[in-house]
Amino acid sequence: MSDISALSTEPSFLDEVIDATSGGDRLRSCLQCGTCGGSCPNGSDMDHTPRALFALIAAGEREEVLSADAPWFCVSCYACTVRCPRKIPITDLMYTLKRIAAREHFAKKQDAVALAENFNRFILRYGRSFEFGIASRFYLTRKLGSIFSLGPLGIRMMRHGRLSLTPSKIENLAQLHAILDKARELGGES
Amino acid sequence: MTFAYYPGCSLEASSEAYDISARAVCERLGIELQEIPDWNCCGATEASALGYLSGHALVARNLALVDKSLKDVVAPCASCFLNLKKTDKLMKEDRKIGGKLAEALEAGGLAYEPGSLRIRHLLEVVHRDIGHDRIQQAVVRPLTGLRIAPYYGCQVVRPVGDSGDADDPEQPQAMDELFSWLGATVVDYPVKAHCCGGHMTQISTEMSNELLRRLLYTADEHQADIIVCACPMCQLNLDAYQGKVNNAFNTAFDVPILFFSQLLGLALGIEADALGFGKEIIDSKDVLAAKLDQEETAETPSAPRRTRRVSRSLPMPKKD
Amino acid sequence: MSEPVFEPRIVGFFCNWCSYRAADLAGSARLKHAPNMRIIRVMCSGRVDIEFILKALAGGADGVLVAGCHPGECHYVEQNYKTIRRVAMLKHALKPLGIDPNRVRLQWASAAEGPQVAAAIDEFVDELRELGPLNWTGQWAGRGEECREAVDKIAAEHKEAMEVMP
Amino acid sequence: MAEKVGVYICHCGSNIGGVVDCPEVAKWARENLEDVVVSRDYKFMCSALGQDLIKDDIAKEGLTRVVVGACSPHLHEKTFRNASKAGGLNPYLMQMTNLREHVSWVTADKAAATGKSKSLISGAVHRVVHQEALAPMPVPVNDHTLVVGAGIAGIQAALEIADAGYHVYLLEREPSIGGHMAKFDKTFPTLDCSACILAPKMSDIDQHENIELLTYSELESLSGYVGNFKANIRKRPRMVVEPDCTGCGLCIEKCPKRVVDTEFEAGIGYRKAIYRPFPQAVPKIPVIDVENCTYFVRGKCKACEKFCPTGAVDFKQVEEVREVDVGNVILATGWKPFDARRVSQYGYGRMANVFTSLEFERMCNSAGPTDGKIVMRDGVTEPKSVAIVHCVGSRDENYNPYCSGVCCMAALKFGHLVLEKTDAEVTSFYIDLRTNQKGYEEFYARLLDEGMNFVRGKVAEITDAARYPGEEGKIILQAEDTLLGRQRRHPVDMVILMGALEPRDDSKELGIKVGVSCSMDGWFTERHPKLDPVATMTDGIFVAGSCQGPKDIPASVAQGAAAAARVVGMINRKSVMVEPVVASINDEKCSGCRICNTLCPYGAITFDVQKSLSGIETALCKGCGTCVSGCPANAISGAHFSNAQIEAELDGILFEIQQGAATGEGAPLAEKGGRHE
Repeated sequence: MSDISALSTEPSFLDEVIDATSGGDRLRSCLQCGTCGGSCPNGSDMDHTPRALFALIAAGEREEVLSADAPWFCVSCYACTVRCPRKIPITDLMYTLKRIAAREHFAKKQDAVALAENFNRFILRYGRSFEFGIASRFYLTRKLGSIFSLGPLGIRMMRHGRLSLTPSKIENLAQLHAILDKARELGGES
Repeated sequence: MTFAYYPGCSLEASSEAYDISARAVCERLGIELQEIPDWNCCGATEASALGYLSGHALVARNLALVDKSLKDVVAPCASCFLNLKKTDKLMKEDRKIGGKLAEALEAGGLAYEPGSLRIRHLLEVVHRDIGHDRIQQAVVRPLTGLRIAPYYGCQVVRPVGDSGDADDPEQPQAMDELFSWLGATVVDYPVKAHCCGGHMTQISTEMSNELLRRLLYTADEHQADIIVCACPMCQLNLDAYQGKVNNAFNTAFDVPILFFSQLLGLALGIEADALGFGKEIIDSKDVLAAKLDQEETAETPSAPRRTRRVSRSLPMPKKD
Repeated sequence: MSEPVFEPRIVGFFCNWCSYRAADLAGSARLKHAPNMRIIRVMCSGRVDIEFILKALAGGADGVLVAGCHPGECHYVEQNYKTIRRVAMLKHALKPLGIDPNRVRLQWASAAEGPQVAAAIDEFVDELRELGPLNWTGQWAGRGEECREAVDKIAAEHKEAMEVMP
Repeated sequence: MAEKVGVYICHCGSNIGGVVDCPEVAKWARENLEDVVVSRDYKFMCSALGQDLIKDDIAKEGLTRVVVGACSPHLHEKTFRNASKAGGLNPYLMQMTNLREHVSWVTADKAAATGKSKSLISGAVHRVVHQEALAPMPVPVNDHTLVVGAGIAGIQAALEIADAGYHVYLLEREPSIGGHMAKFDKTFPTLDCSACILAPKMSDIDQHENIELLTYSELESLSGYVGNFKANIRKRPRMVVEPDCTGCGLCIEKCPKRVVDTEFEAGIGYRKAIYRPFPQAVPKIPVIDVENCTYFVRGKCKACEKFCPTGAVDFKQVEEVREVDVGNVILATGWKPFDARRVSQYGYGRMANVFTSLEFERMCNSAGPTDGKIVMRDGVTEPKSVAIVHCVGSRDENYNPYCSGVCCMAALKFGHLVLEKTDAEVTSFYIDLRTNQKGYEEFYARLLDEGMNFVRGKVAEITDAARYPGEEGKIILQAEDTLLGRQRRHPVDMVILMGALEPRDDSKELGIKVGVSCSMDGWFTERHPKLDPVATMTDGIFVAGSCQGPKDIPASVAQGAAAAARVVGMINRKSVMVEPVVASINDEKCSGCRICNTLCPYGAITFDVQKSLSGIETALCKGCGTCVSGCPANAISGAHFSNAQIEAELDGILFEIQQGAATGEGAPLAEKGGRHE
């Protein structure tokens, strides 16, 4: 079906991705040179390199792209974006793919999603991130196994006064929420 | 000169040392920092992974909260710095989204004029605005004898929404120059702008360990005494996870990781405790004590790439 | 769709070398676009006299598009830079004349940029739809009295200045 | 008296007729437009029969003007001008309007298309009655030619013209002719020795009776017009008196000062402060590099002067400017190499064993700094492994968007040389291999057979940061092997960067001097990319070789010869006709305000101080009309594009618009003008 969708005049997956990314239309000019795949610090561990993802997007392979782990392994180092000979905002496109995948629950198995969700939950509650909370909650919910290996580190961090156990909270949380709610409404974010 | 100051969450907690030293150094160099009132998290690399507009709105609030009489915001954290820059650029260049973000801010009774603020990183401010002469005048305790690996990481140097005069995103020079002004020996650290893995330490230790190993390995190859950072995430990862890396690859890396502002402060004669020393997990006291003032011995092996010049050797391309 | 849309009337002055050929290319490539544009061929956008543009607006056009080679690519070396200046100055003068400056548009197009020209025309048509009909002369219809009064007033004010010294 | 206009609407088969109601348009024109006496529509106006319609009507109906609504004038204006001429009408009394490219092919809605056609025809009819009979003007052609740039393209052009028996001034900025080709060792795909094929041509130049060689010289300014140019040439001082110098080379031998040669040796070799770029240089006369000469820097030495057997050295020599008259000019100023330092992730200038393609060319050249040995920067060690990186500064919007065309083949050549001269293995990292000329693809096949490795993927970065065992002390290329979809690290001893070809820094400047425009990239713009590739928009100025766009040797030679043929053609004709589309000034109206003087890029407008009037040198005028629209007194009129003509066309178009408004049927206005459906 995917090839059909690529050929039909319906807005393709490519259009969908481009519309969801500021400056995303540069993606049409991709020449598949692989600069992104070669530049990516995690390139060797991704199931598809960014370049391959772009080819799959153009081919309309929606499911395969959205279930890929590559976007979640993007560390936002922007090496690809700076080097791309076609000036494609690759990092931003990875964010777009993350958002679509998360929205449509393609990425439940990704730890990165949980981390992001966690992080944002704390931001909503305090207006600031709370490393200890995020880390502990994250490990409790996702990586129970490895939490013990992390214990000593946590303790060392605490000993060096680098782990505050009390979150700091902004005063005008209501204002922040008002802004974020409006943004979500305007951006059609669930 | 007065700057709006955006410390960001990490500097409140895990990277307090950066905050303390940044404030101390700025005070010594005559930079007045005005913390943005009631600033909120910039969302790091996480917020925009879930919400596009909301992710940027989070950042926009901070820009809107800046005292309108100020022209520059300075952020010591790489991620904060980049996010502020990106949102400002987006609002300026993408009218549609800019309008929506303005509307969102309005819902909170705030407003921001895109492009009205210059978003600066602390390193750039020290290197450019203060500059060579004033730094050298201010040095009271040169870092002679100390071999420094300047580590920039990613987000400080990637020119997202920058004007052309930004530092080289691949081989940045700001920290190299700064520390040569301070009398340290700066090693030509080829991975200076490579990635430390950022949040990968939380997601896949295997992958993050490898990324960190590369940085430590090269620093070791170049006999660096210390790696200096301009980003809390870089410092935390290299410092806190160095042990894990050693376990994973049974290596014996033992390189202290400091913030550039801490060493700069030391050179400016500020007391170590006033610079957050001791908060680093790999202790730096001994190295500093041992190396500082030990004039570099002639036969310090230099980077392996340097080809020994034979009479027949071909000239290297001229600089610049 | 029955509800009638306002169809702006547009006059275009296209230079012979780049933009006219770009419009030709849009044709060869069968790039359908709004038919509201009437193209007049001139040798260079530098040939476009500001009077032509005003005449077009006065004569019933809702918008005027001046198209030329990209700056630096002018077939007459640098004449389109003069066009930039003239159009900029004109736009400045339009407001006081009660005309939205956006009714005059400057468009660069290399001979290879057929798609860009087609898109620009559609875009311009949409902008002019927003602005609505110009009907410039209409605006003055039946206001002759006002004008005469205004003129007389000025004349009175500058009476002595207007007297010719013997 | 009223003009008699004939209107002819072409169906172009169904191209126009399928969308535009041609009979209706013809009918409308007859009934609504003044002066129209005949109005016909026909299947193919450009056919012989179609043209006959026009001729016959001119005869029978006594037409004084003709309007043709068909395809683009760029296609058939000549055709219908000739038809009118054949019918006994001045060709400039025919006006063509474009109902195909600008109407039927781009409009979906038929009513809209028909309405639009009416207004264009109306415009043409209103215009044509104001058109005037014009005749092309003849001007004489000087049979001397100036060739700017003595690389292979300029050399070829100069020889062709000289052999045809005409005098050539061959201008070269460097101390010797030969250009980049003189630096190369082998040429692809035949691998014949560059010097062996170039040197003979160079000495031909040296000895040719019809060629006057002006080296170490640059074009200061050019004035005049086709057939009659005046060129000012600035000759820099060699500090060596040319007639006295025998080229023995003793001075070079004795000069104590060694300088890195960044020009000819691309920075990997040395020369003296008094030097000759290479042994076979033409002319043989050396030059003193005053920036580095000990005498000029410190005021003492003069070794060269002491040892010169003929006393040819003259430290007091100064630059000279001379003026030459020529009928035509050929620009063959070539290209400059991309500065690989700009791609800092490739580490050129930081890592010793990263080389540029030009450095490597010199290294391979048996007359080069390494006597043709392929060695690393230390000058002795032979590499065990070499990587060749394509598209460095090409096909990259951060540097140059265009493809430099020659690098793929040069890379294959390098691969061959490495395999031939060393035991090293060679790997090429490419995006696309472009081998689209005679014998090129075969050469690629040959390199595959010879065992050159290919990885499809643009190199992301080149580093000396070892990561895995076996990488220590090597240069590592990191790239995605896009055919495997896998990231790859490739440690080697030596890297060659295939740098882009870029326009000369001063090409825009030169373009303005001679009235030739440059593309956005800075290459000279030819008159027509396909049908007129060596002529320019300025008559009498031609382009050849890489100054018009990246080219390899065969293409440059072909263009040199082509430009020469065009010049010889011009000379043989003795005189040329220039289009009568020019401006003229009405002295009655000219107030002498001189506003127009500054508007003309060709210096065609002169000011007569006595009369305090501006005047136009007709042969210099290119007819852009900028002065016409600039004159506050309407004193300037542009032939064939007068205010009256253009404003009449505007009236005609507006006439249809107002009519349309009146009848409510005005063209697109009813339905939503068909958009991209």
